[in-house]
Amino acid sequence: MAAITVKTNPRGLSRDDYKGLATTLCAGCGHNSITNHIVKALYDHGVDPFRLAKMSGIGCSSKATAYFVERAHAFNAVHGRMPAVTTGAALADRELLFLGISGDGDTASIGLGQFCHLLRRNVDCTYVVENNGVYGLTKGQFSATADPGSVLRKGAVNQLETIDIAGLAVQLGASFVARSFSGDGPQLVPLLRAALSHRGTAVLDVISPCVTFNDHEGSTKSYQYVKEHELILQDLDFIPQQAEVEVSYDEGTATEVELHDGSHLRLRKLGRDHNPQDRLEALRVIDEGRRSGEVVTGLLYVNPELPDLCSAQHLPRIPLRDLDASQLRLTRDQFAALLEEWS
Amino acid sequence: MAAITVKTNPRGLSRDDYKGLATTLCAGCGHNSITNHIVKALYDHGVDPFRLAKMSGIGCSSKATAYFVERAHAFNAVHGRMPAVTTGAALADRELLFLGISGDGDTASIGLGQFCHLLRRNVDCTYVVENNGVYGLTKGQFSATADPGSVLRKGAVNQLETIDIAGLAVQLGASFVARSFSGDGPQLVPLLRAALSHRGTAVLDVISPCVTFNDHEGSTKSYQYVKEHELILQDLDFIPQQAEVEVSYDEGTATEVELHDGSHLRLRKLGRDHNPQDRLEALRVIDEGRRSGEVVTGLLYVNPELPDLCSAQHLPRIPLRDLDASQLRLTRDQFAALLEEWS
Amino acid sequence: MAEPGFIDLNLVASTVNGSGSQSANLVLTRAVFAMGIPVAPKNLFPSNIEGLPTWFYLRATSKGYRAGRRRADLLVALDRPTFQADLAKLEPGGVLVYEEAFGPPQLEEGLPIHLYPVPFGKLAKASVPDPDLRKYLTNLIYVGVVAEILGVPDAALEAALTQQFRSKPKAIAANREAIALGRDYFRTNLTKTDLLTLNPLDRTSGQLLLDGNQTAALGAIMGGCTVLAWYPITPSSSLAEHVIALADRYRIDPETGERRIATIQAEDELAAAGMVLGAGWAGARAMTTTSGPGISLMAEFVGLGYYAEIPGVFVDIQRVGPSTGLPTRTMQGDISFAYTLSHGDTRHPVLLPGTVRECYEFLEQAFDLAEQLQTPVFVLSDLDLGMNLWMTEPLPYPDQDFDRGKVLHKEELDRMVRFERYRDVDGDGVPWRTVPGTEHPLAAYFTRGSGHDEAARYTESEETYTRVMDRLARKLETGRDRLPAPIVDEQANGLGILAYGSSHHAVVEARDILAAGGLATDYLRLRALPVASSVADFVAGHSRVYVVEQNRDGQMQQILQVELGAQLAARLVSIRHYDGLPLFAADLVEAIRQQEFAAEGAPRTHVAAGVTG
Amino acid sequence: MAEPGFIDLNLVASTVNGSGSQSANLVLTRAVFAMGIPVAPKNLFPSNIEGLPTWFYLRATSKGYRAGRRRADLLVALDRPTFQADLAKLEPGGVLVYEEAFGPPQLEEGLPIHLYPVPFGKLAKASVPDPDLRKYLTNLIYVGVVAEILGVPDAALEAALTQQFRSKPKAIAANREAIALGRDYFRTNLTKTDLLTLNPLDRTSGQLLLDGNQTAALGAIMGGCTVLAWYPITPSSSLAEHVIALADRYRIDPETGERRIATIQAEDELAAAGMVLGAGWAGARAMTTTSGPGISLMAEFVGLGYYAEIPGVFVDIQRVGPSTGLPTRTMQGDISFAYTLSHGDTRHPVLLPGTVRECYEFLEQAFDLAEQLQTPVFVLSDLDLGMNLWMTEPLPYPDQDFDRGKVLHKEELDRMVRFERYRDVDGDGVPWRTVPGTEHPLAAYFTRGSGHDEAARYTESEETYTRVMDRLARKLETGRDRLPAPIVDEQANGLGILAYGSSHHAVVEARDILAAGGLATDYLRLRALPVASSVADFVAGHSRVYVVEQNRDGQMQQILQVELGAQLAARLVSIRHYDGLPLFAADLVEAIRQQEFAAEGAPRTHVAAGVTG
Ligand SMILES: Cc1ncc(C[n+]2csc(CCOP(=O)(O)OP(=O)(O)O)c2C)c(N)n1
Ligand SMILES: Cc1ncc(C[n+]2csc(CCOP(=O)(O)OP(=O)(O)O)c2C)c(N)n1
Ligand code: SF4
Ligand code: SF4
Ligand SMILES: [Mg+2]
Ligand SMILES: [Mg+2]
Repeated sequence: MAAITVKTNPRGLSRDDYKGLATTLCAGCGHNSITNHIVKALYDHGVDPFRLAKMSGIGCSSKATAYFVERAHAFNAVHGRMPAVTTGAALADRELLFLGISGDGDTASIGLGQFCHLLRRNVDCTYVVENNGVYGLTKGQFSATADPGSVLRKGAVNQLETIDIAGLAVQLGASFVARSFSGDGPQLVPLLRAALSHRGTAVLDVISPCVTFNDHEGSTKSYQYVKEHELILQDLDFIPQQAEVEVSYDEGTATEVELHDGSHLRLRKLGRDHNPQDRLEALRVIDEGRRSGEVVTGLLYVNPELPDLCSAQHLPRIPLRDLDASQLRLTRDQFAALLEEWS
Repeated sequence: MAAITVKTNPRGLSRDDYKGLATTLCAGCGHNSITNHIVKALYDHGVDPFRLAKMSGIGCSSKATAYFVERAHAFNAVHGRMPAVTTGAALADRELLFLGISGDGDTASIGLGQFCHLLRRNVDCTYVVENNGVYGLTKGQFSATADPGSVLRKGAVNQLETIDIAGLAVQLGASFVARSFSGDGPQLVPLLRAALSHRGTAVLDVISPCVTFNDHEGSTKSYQYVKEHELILQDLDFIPQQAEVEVSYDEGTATEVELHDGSHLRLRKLGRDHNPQDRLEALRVIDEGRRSGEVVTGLLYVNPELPDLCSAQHLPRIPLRDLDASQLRLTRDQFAALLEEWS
Repeated sequence: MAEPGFIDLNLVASTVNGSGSQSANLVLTRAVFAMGIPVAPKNLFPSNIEGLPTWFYLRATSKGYRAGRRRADLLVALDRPTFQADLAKLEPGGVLVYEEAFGPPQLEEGLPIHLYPVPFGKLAKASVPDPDLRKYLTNLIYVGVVAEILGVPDAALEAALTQQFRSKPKAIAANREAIALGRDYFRTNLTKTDLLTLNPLDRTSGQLLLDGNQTAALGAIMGGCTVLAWYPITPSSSLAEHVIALADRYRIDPETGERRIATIQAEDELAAAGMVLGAGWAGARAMTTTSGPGISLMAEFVGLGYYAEIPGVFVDIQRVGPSTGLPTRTMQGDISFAYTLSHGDTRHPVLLPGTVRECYEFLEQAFDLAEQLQTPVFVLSDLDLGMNLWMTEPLPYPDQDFDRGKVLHKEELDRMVRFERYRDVDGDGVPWRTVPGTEHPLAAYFTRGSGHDEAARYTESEETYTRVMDRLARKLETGRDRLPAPIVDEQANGLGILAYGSSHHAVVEARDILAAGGLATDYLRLRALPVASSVADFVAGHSRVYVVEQNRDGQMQQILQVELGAQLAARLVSIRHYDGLPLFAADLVEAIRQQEFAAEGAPRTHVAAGVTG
Repeated sequence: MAEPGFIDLNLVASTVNGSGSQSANLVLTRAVFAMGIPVAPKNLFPSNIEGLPTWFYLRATSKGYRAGRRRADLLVALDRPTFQADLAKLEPGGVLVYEEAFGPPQLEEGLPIHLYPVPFGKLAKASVPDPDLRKYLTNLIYVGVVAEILGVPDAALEAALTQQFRSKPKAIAANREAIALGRDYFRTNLTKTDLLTLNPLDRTSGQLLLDGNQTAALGAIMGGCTVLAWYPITPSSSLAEHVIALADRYRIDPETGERRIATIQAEDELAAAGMVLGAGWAGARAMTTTSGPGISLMAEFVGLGYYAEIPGVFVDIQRVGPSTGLPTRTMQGDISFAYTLSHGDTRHPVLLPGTVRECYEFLEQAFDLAEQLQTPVFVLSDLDLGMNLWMTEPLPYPDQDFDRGKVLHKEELDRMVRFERYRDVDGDGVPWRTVPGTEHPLAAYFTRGSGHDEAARYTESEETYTRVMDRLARKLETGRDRLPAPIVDEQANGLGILAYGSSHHAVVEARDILAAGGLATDYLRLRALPVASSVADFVAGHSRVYVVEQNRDGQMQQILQVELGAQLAARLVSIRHYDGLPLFAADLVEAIRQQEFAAEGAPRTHVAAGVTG
């Protein structure tokens, strides 16, 4: 058989090495597009499948971890509780690369408390919310991210305030917050890579239309609506640490954010100025978008300096499971001395 | 025995009618001062004890509902879950006046998810967080509102981001958000009365020092710290609906907010301008205070227009319990027709 | 097929979900039903929205059995991936209708199967341009083919279509054509070699086809539910959605537009439970609907409801656990967990509906019971009862007004010198309560989950704590015989069967089979926990009682062992079915026969895992 | 007082909490202990921080009994509000030391009580200017008075003070003076009329005074716990705080400053449980500490741990439920709830320590068991064990290395052609696992709470579901006899007692009393669930077995009825104590005597509410 050459990444892996099982989601579901962008991002990023841990809750979105990188471990937790499980796993082995996939119901309804506390702890993980404004898997009820006035297929109108995941994350002091759209690979892929390079919790609020239950007229999470109302903050390029800067670009219009592992995210501004290191600025663009009904996408806020939970806990680099009795127990002398002290 | 005249409020009740059981909290606890301010506010406001429902979770703070208005019903729920219980009770009887007392652990740790969803639904209630940055009842562990770098008596330093209850509430679109200090009755009483007059969820984040576990050097929730770092936004006067305006004041320096029941809150600005109807503005002063270490107090944000949950649900004015079978069941004809339709 | 008019036909249609097959299955079901033939349809669907295999079982029997049957007399194979595997579902001598494009099936040598290949895809393509509609109508074509094979008349199909598309009659034409397409194809291109046929009967008149969530929803409305707090979860969501739909029709005041019920989609089950308690405390009739995982999340609040004595209705449409388990399969797996839900000493009334009619009745009664006993009341249905259609007699209009239990209003308080919330003044363990908003100085009390005395004052006194806990135990005793009584069919046979919930229908059929085989049995159907006192008599009257249930650990068996005491417990034999499918009569018969013909020595209380289909 | 050197003295000090009385109580305890006299101190404190009544029980016995006694030989009354009520605690002929300012006590006619009024307030005021310090030292004055009455030598007090204030020796002087103040006052102003005295013994040498949360914390550290996720709740908080303190001393790398354990205060118990599962899944030895309400909140996650087979240690320091209940009182009320926690069919190994030494040992073993069985393991202690000081022999250094259970690493995988996470290759129901980060293409698998097959693939297949559930049941059977075995003391007496946990200590004493009264008993102390097979033999060997426990519903009794089967169940008699106080031997003796001398006819399995003190 003649040798066939397959394109590979720096790690020597082919795109197929990042594939997963065939999707069982609906044809056209935004979640499937996100899966494809994730595969590309992981491939381009040269992620080691053995170090990748795929985390999720419950929902159509949360099923998606089965559809990429079959060779990585995955933990499909209970509904809304992925943050706690991820926190525990991250403490156990800080060298793992955590990629969490959740839904808007999973994160903003049942999981809201845990989500907020995950951000507060700045657990080192990428947290993707595949946001369609409804509960897909239970057949289309409103979720907490549905916008006021948006309409269900059967006519029900949402009366309540929306929970803006990105805005909430910024307000809580999250260290990396972006919003994107399942249909916008060129934007989502660099954001995913930047998130992977960031140390701390990187939140990606990705609008991901549910074609079966929330892609109709009157929905604010439909393909149509996002296409018509998307306000893109920047053009994004991810520049790996190794790569020396080739692309030349005209000063002023572009800025760069250095990420924890030395790689960079280059932002070329579109229309308005936005400094992603200014939290108040981020709160403003989000709040304005909320009022105008625009879907503001791009890198909203980043703070590469905030220490992640494992650093705050002063944990060793090696996984905790590799510590043996001699490292974990008191010595016989210490033990005897302690009892003496207790007597 | 000679008749003695007791001072009474418009409802003909004396201050004592608003008293509760003797406190079992520590002498000097901020929560006790808040209780006194609440008694004054309820007395001044002429609240009907029979329509008052005192709600709380679990904690020293949550015990406080026993220490005022003994003649009112009270529900001391489980830890962090008072919002859900209050929501259910508010639906059952929208004519009740709900006054909820919680703690920072009760609200920002275990109860954070429910708290956020209470705001989202804009349930008609006053929600007081007696915020001391620690768990008092379990003997002084950090809560989620502890500021980064603040220190416990035994020396432990908080590594994590703080959850700013007021900032969070504003970001989530709460309809009434204020911050105050247990030691500042002149500010807290009018805020409480305004909250009682507001229809929707009124959040009062009240710094309330724990003298036993968090009133020492290095704490940012101590009497000392607040006294030194408080930044008061406005002087506040509550003007009941009936009362015609007596006090004359020089224009420009003062503004008024009309509340749902027709009463007004008059704000006389101190130092900086702050428009409490501008959400972004509120987010800014909170964020700035967070950075500068100042404790910004006063009315931060109010939106008297946002419909409350019972309105959104189109519930009748009378309590649901008073509806009888004739109002709740299908008639025999309707019943027969429905079965016919189902057959 | 012994006696004339005898029918026992089992059809299985293998399709993919989200393709509209459900609607086709329903048309066929209603058509057979319209022929006067009792039907028992069961839908086996995946936990997913579109594109995965789903099986539809339609059983038609002259006896009117409600249970399903495992093997198919007629298999319709429209799903390629499962085509081969599905063949195992066929009875020898059965009929196979399949998509011609799959090619001929690999059948084991000499298996006498009647093959009817049909080019469903081609037929649809030729006649339906729009691809989505085509996918949908392909399923209707199978209905036509089956109708032709079994002799289902057009009139019956027509009746089914009108009923089905009542709300959108325009759709009827297209469906009718698709059915005709199938019928014609069979007529012109295939010849019937099998003997299956359905002759009209008159055994469905006056009967309805309803699912238990639909009837439970009506029960909640008729029971006066005024607050529904829920969180979506299969298989309970449709119950809440039915309540909302009914409320939109019947609870809105035409003049004012006011809605006489609050229906809140909570952020999760903890919140839903909390809302129920808050509403119940304030005097509303509140309920929540959920399934296993939700019950776990409600544990803390239910304990509060028990100790603070707050009424509330908690409906659990059981699915397969543990954890997420099999969300679209059925089980009776939450019995013991719900019965003593929450930490510490607790115990809750549990209603166990066995029919869709009882789903209606028990929901309606649950609100009375919750207020009479001032405690959380559970209704444990399951996916089979809740989401499948069942033939049922019409539902009765309630013959009684609400019983709001012991509530004191201003008027009564005026005549009292003292009110103590938790004082057992009547000796039945049930105290009197007031609701907030009662305009009387005696009315107020302090509700808490911590230690309290008769006057609802906080206390840590050991005597008081014990006194209150003993009263709570007494209160449940008061409830014991107010709950739906067991239904007993007893002819003094030595052998007894005890079952509950949806297992009932397989028991009915199994008893016929056993009796035909010379093994007569008596039968007690338990309808509530704690077990009624009459259960002891039934067990005492039989040398051996088979406890039939759908879980691995014999949960009811364990409860009975404890509540009946050791002497009677020795007579119980546990039969457990726990594969997520509804219980089949044949499996039950086999299990009982195994036992009856087992070596006398064999310890009867140690039936291995039991029936596992 | 029969034999020479016999001592059985019970002191009760009634003070207010937050006043520093605790420290005084401790000094007295250590002083008596220093005299070589076995002590059993018990603290009855309120669920509040300062200013409410609190009672300290100090029992000193030559026999070394660990249980308390209800009535006081010596009552120290320093709390005015409870002064009168507390008098009921006095044994006739007892001694009353009280604050003179309260005025003379109202005693019932002719009750022979020795009265020692002491002006504690005045004495303190005169000698201690600072009011806070004064409040505190007042309690030390009572220690001096009591020391004088009972003849506790200064040397013993000195030893106690040095031990007590090891960390802040400066404080010793002031405390010493306050004690002297009390001693002197008694000497100069009062004359001893009673006969109470404590003569030195030599029965405490080599013994320690430790509380169970402290020893459990050390057990966790020695067991290799590397992740602690907890949420504060009485009475479990001190366990977590001890772990953190020990970690700060022994788990920090002196060079790098790295900390070899993560200790996270979660936002609630749901999160804590989730962190434990996440950490266990990733290979760490993780645990959480909580009490009743936390167990309710962990229900959903524990079900996931059971079905997905993830190791984790769940420690429940039981307090009085239901709901918030009595947070500062003790009970064994979560036994059956924890045992089958979560919806669906589940069952978890439960360890039941009965001594502070076992709190240490079982915690240390729990991590091995969790990893061996790959499932959540519960350790059920209680407030009495966890928060009171107990006399114990020194704790043994572990004699074995960790057993990490069946974990496959790269090396093993290299030698394999296939790895299936949930395949029972060894026939013991326990599969092999890998952890994320294992550098091998075979290592990865998909962990989920939904239906899965042996290869961890998603499935809704009924056969597979049943197979997996049957294996999980088998797995627990494998665990059954690996768990701590019962401890049996059997001399072929007809009568047996079965107890577990902290009830043990009252049983020990009660057996002596019963034996002295001519009623010899055998004793089995259960130390884990599911019950070891040997329990059946014990019950079979006795005509009657008293099941002693601290809850209302006889939870262990019920578990035994089910696990032992009907025949043996008939021999069990339930004795239930549930008032929140530790079990007293006298109550137990009374309950057993009542039974033994009850009419033969009386159905023994229906002991009414049982012992309620
Ligand atoms: C405790 C619990 N409650 C409810 C459910 C049912 N459930 C499954 S997925 C889901 C919502 C999923 O919505 P979302 O997270 O937005 O995901 P999507 O399907 O929209 O991608 C719910 C309520 C569950 N599995 N567990
Ligand atoms: C489910 C549950 N977990 C833990 C506890 C223990 N607990 C009681 S109060 C409290 C924290 C109280 O802190 P906060 O709300 O700030 O009130 P504070 O005492 O500071 O006023 C905790 C953790 C509980 N009662 N219930
Ligand atoms: S239901 Fe919606 S969210 Fe779920 S798979 Fe289909 S399209 Fe996607
Ligand atoms: S412990 Fe702190 S919060 Fe609690 S009562 Fe005392 S001072 Fe107040
Ligand atoms: Mg969604
Ligand atoms: Mg606090």
